Amino acid sequence: MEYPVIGLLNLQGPNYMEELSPTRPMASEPFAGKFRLMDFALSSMVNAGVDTVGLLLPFHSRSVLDHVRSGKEWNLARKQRGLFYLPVDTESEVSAPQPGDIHMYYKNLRFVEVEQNRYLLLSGCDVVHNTDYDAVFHFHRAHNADITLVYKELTEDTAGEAWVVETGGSGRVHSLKRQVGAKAGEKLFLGAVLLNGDLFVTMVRQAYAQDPNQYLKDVLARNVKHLRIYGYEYKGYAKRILSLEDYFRASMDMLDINKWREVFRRDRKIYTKIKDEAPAKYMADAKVTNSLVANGCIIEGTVENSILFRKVRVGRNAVVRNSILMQNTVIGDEAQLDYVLCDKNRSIQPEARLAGTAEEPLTIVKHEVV
Amino acid sequence: MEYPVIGLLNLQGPNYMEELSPTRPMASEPFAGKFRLMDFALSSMVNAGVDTVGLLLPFHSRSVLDHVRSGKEWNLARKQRGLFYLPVDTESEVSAPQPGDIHMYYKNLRFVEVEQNRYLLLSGCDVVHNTDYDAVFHFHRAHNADITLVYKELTEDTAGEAWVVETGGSGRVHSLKRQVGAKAGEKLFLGAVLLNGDLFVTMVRQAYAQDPNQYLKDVLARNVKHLRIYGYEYKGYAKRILSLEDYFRASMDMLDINKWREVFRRDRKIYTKIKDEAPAKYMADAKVTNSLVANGCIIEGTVENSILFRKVRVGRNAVVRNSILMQNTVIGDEAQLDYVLCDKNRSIQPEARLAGTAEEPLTIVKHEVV
Amino acid sequence: MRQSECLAMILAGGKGSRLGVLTKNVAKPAVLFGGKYRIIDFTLSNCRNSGIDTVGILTQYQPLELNWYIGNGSSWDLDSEHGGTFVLPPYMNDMDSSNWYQGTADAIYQNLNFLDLIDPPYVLVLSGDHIYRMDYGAMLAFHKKHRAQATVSTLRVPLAEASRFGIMNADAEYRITEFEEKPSHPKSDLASMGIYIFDTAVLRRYLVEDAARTDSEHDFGKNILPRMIADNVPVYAYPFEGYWKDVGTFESLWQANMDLLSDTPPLSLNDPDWRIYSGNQSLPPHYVGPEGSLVSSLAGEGAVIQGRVEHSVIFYDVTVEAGATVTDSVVMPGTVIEAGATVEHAILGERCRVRAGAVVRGTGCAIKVYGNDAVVLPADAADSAAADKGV
Amino acid sequence: MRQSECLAMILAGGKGSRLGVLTKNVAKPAVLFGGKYRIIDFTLSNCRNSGIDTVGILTQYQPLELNWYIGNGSSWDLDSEHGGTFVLPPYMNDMDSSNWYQGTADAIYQNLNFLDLIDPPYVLVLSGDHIYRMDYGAMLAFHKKHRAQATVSTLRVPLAEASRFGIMNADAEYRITEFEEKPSHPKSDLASMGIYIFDTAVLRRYLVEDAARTDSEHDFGKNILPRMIADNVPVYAYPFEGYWKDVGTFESLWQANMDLLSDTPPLSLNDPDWRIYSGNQSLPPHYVGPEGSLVSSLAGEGAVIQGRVEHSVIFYDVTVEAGATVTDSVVMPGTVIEAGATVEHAILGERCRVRAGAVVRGTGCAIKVYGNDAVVLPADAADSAAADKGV
Repeated sequence: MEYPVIGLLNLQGPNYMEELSPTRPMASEPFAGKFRLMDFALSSMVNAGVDTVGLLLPFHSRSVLDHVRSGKEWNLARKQRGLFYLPVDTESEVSAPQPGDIHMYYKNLRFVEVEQNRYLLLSGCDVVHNTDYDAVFHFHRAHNADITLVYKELTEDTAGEAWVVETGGSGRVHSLKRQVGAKAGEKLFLGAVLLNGDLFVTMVRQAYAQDPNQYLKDVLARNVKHLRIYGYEYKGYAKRILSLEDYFRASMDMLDINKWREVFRRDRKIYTKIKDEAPAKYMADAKVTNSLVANGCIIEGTVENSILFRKVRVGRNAVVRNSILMQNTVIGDEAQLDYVLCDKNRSIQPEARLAGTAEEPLTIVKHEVV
Repeated sequence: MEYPVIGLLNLQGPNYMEELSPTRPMASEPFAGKFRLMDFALSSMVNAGVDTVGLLLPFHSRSVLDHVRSGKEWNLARKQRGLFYLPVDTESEVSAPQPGDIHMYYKNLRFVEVEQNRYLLLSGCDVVHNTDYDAVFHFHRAHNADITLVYKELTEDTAGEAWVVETGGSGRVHSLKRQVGAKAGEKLFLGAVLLNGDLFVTMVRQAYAQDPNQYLKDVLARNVKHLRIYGYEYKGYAKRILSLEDYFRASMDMLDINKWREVFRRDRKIYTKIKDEAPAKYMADAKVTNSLVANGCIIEGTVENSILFRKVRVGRNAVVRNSILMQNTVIGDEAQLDYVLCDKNRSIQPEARLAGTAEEPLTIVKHEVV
Repeated sequence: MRQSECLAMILAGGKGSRLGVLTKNVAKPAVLFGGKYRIIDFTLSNCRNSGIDTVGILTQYQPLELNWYIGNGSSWDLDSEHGGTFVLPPYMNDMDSSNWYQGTADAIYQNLNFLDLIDPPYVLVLSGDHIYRMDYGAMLAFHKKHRAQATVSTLRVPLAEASRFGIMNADAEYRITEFEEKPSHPKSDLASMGIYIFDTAVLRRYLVEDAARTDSEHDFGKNILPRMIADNVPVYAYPFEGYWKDVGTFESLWQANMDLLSDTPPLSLNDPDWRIYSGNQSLPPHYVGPEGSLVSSLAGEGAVIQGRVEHSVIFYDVTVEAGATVTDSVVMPGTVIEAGATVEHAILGERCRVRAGAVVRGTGCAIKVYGNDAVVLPADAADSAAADKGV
Repeated sequence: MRQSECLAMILAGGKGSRLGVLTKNVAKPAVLFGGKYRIIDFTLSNCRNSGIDTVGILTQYQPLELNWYIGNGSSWDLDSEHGGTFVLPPYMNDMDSSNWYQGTADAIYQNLNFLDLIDPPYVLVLSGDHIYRMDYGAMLAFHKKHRAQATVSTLRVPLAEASRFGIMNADAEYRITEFEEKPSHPKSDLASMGIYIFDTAVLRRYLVEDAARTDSEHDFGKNILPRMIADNVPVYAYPFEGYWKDVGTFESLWQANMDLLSDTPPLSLNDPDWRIYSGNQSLPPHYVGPEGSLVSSLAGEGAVIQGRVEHSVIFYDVTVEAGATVTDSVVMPGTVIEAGATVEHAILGERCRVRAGAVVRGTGCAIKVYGNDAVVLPADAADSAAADKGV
């Protein structure tokens, strides 16, 4: 009766938002006022009952370790089960990083091997979503699938590398192809894969023998004919973050109450680090519209179409529009911001005038003395 | 009333037991049947009431992360307080490791800075001991010390690099000197340092500005005249592990019931990862004398002067003498071992004859296909 | 492991009858407050922030939800392996059935075996239904410095209200010379907050002796402390200064909520060095819609504000629909104020529904209160619905 | 979060009177067993290993030590954020004092509000004082497969002993046609283990109905199940196979310990796929001295064995000094067998001291038992000391 699926969450991969911080992995990028990108994948797993999760750490693991810590918030501070950190700890992986992800899975196969007879749910963390993996699991069994891929039928075009599936009536995947960009109506593979643990081990071992520097997605694509690969359609909100522009748009999507509700469901909550901040405080002169406001904020000024992370202070007569202010941002009195993306712990001086555009928001990054 | 001391445990540093495993840091070396070397330093901190501990991870952090996980066993899976992992995450630290430890402390100063107005207890993890750090804390205050060093007056000569203190009647340190080896009667600095957090920050910043590649011990030595540095004498069992030989001797020391009791005190327990093994099982033909036997062992043969870690199996008519068998070792029927150090998960075949000597124990290491 | 120096015992069995519908199914310490908290969060956070790691919580009335809420204490970082939180219901004796606690002292007396198990040098007795920030560590230091065997935390109250409190006279060294519980003619304005530190051995002796007395009400204020003073035991008054509120009535509960709303409130919830910990709901930041507005208000996570909110406390997961207005009110989690409805001078319990166009209107002297799951219909239907829910 | 599919309710209020001095201060489920365990570890570990994440533990007699031992359930990995362990003492009603549970069914009935809070589809009723390994998941699968509304776990017992059990007749499909509690003339050897799975709605209906009956003993075996069968509710017998022991007497407790000592014991404690979890003592590996020896025995952590141990269970932190011999015995934590003492066919409680040269000698049919903290003096002094401790 133990939940038959373990999770493996890949927090490695390229950093598409180097403009903000060159060393913060995508996994740790703050999102929607209090979360980190990895929270969506990790919470989805936990909500399905997954009680054992391996985290493939990026080399720059500090922000991840600091965010997840004991795993308590995800109910993963357990004895035999729970959270397992899988760090990069081979010199050559750092000094000469290789393309592909097969070598990295290969190196961590032990995590999968010790959990015999369980399914493996594999996911990245560059998608904002809230997938019901328990439904994916039952779909997988009902179709007697070898492998199930989760996809989203796009409602709008998307840029950047895209893996697209074609499925038959029963959900059988006929093809999995990499392409540049994808159009509305195409089925975008979201990166989540469910398969038998033993099959994963066999697949990774074989692929490693062929070429350690290939990608699992390529291996999957090659096996579409040989294996029973099915596609599960995820119908809720999903947005891949492959650029700062994607990030800004996905963030602003959360100001659409319907999309906000699709992601932040009451029956499948998104967990994150608990900080015990007080409810947001609106002062006598606050004017806030069409915005997300996190706990710990204290607002005296005007805020429109913006996202305020925890502990943001907006000073008297300050005006914040179309902006994303990360944790601890302090906006001085009389300052005016429009289309600004402000990283953690930054103070904006009183009377400052800062403006970007919808296409190119102004980014105020963390101090990093190199 | 929060305990006024935070801990910083340095798990980096040279690996003196590369013969056993080239990548396992000293922190993770198994000791005394169920512990890891780091357990002694970490448990001593926790027993004093230290509720916030930073772990300076070695680059090869896998075994440490796997051992400590959420920190629950040390009562450090906490919300705001608890365990903080401080990883190596700068490429140059891996590709071109520099001598000295000042640059490493400098990089992690934030951990100390956020805990304002607290004392800092700094320790390495290459010493087997059980220090009452609460007593050290009160000693430190009573002497109005700037810095307190913990030392042990040696009862026998010791080899390898040694930092030796000389103290006056009041405990004031007159000198701190590096030398090769130390003699019985000399006061060996054990590596634990208590000081004000702000002083540590100042000291590290200054030292970093001078030369990032120096050692904190050198900095301390230079400041013996300028600062009120005191020496606290630790009177229990202490043994630094600077070689496989040291390791073997310290292990065998634990077969002396008095030393065993000095380390494994009932009032200051040593914590380690909980594995929920059954009590050791002695079969009808077991003959065991002068040995430490951990839970999960099943013994059918003869064991003398040996240390059996958890889940060791000793087969029928097998004879194990003067040996250290780490977790999960399986000794086949009729096998005979004398002066053998056997790493985890190794099976010794039935009828095997393996023998080292007291000076040079035979080591059976883990399979590592490179 | 270190022995716990000071064990906190929180009296959390209060029925809170004067809070009527709000305590129908929960004990008073579990009543919601301040947009995300329950009243007992303040006491538990004080414990955690004061470095106390072992807490016994004495429940009796409607303990289930409180028990569930407290869980293993991890929300308050009180789930230490060598301490933690222990919910202590009235204890069954060997043979007969158990009894309600007879008084504050009896509650501790019935849990003497728990005290023995922990064996702390000092016992801190607290109430679970006060709103305040206090460093019990400073009080313990005071207790030790004066070599007191019992210390009572005190504050100055208006003489007119003094007869509601335990009132003391103390000398210049803070030593208490006289203690009267709720005197009709108070001789001083130095009032007990119902917070005591005792040397464990002394406490034990007095509790055992008191339990044998048939003439005792088994109350700290009425029996134990006066007797200690009479016996010349050194009992001291610790002078507390700051915000402290016993929220025993609708009006005081409402007022304590409103106290949070000024631009410079007397009780700060935002002090990073003195966090108020609470159970976590795992909800996203709240959303303010294009037509929404909040002024002089608090709003919790997951709320959706499309209407106008003024000088109110909006809990997590509350919905204020477009065109609705909420003024001078406290709205508890899950409640929905539908389009065009009006709420003024009210406390609305959890999961209420104020239907479109309905009006809830109390006054400053007569707060309108609805219990959990109430439904308020528009116009004249409102009064009868309110009556149904037992306002 | 996922709703818990199956809530376990463990009846842990047993007084265990027949275990005399061993249950003087603790409930029977907290009695020590097997060198490191307490009896309830087996049931809790079964829960954890069966994937059950929410467990209610119904206590009444001497609950403090059990409560303390269970803590937040983390020892059994049962401290899940959306489940966990809940110690449930007899519940106080609104106005009057509470009562002892009248029977097994009454105990669950009095905690119906807890059931409502968790709201699981299935309820698993367990006893906290059996030694066994069982996958409740397999039983639940059986329950679902047969579309049962109640399932009783059963095992075959010698017909001579059948009158001590609830005895059933079942058809070829395992459906129970008759259930008699402790029949004087048992008609079958199919015995109830006191382990039941119910559909929650059905259970609730029968409990409420039963509670109103004045002629009922409020017992599952005597009242609830016979009535369900009479009403034609589908009640099935789950056939359990394997080791199962109710350790209700000194002899059965001793025997169950001895059962662990053969080279191939009927109950394995070493199965990595079915760990028996337990509270942790943080002690080092035990030490066997140069003159020590252990044969056909179990020994726990932190023990110091300088004497001879044969066919015995040595708990953690026990000391057997040089020249002492321990045979066919169970020695609980903290106990010291001094130099030259002899212990045979005995159960020694915690922190006992068998003084140098003293002799403790029971027989296979009359185990010698000492409670906690007993001191055994040498020679003739031994008998009077034993009497002092109430053997």
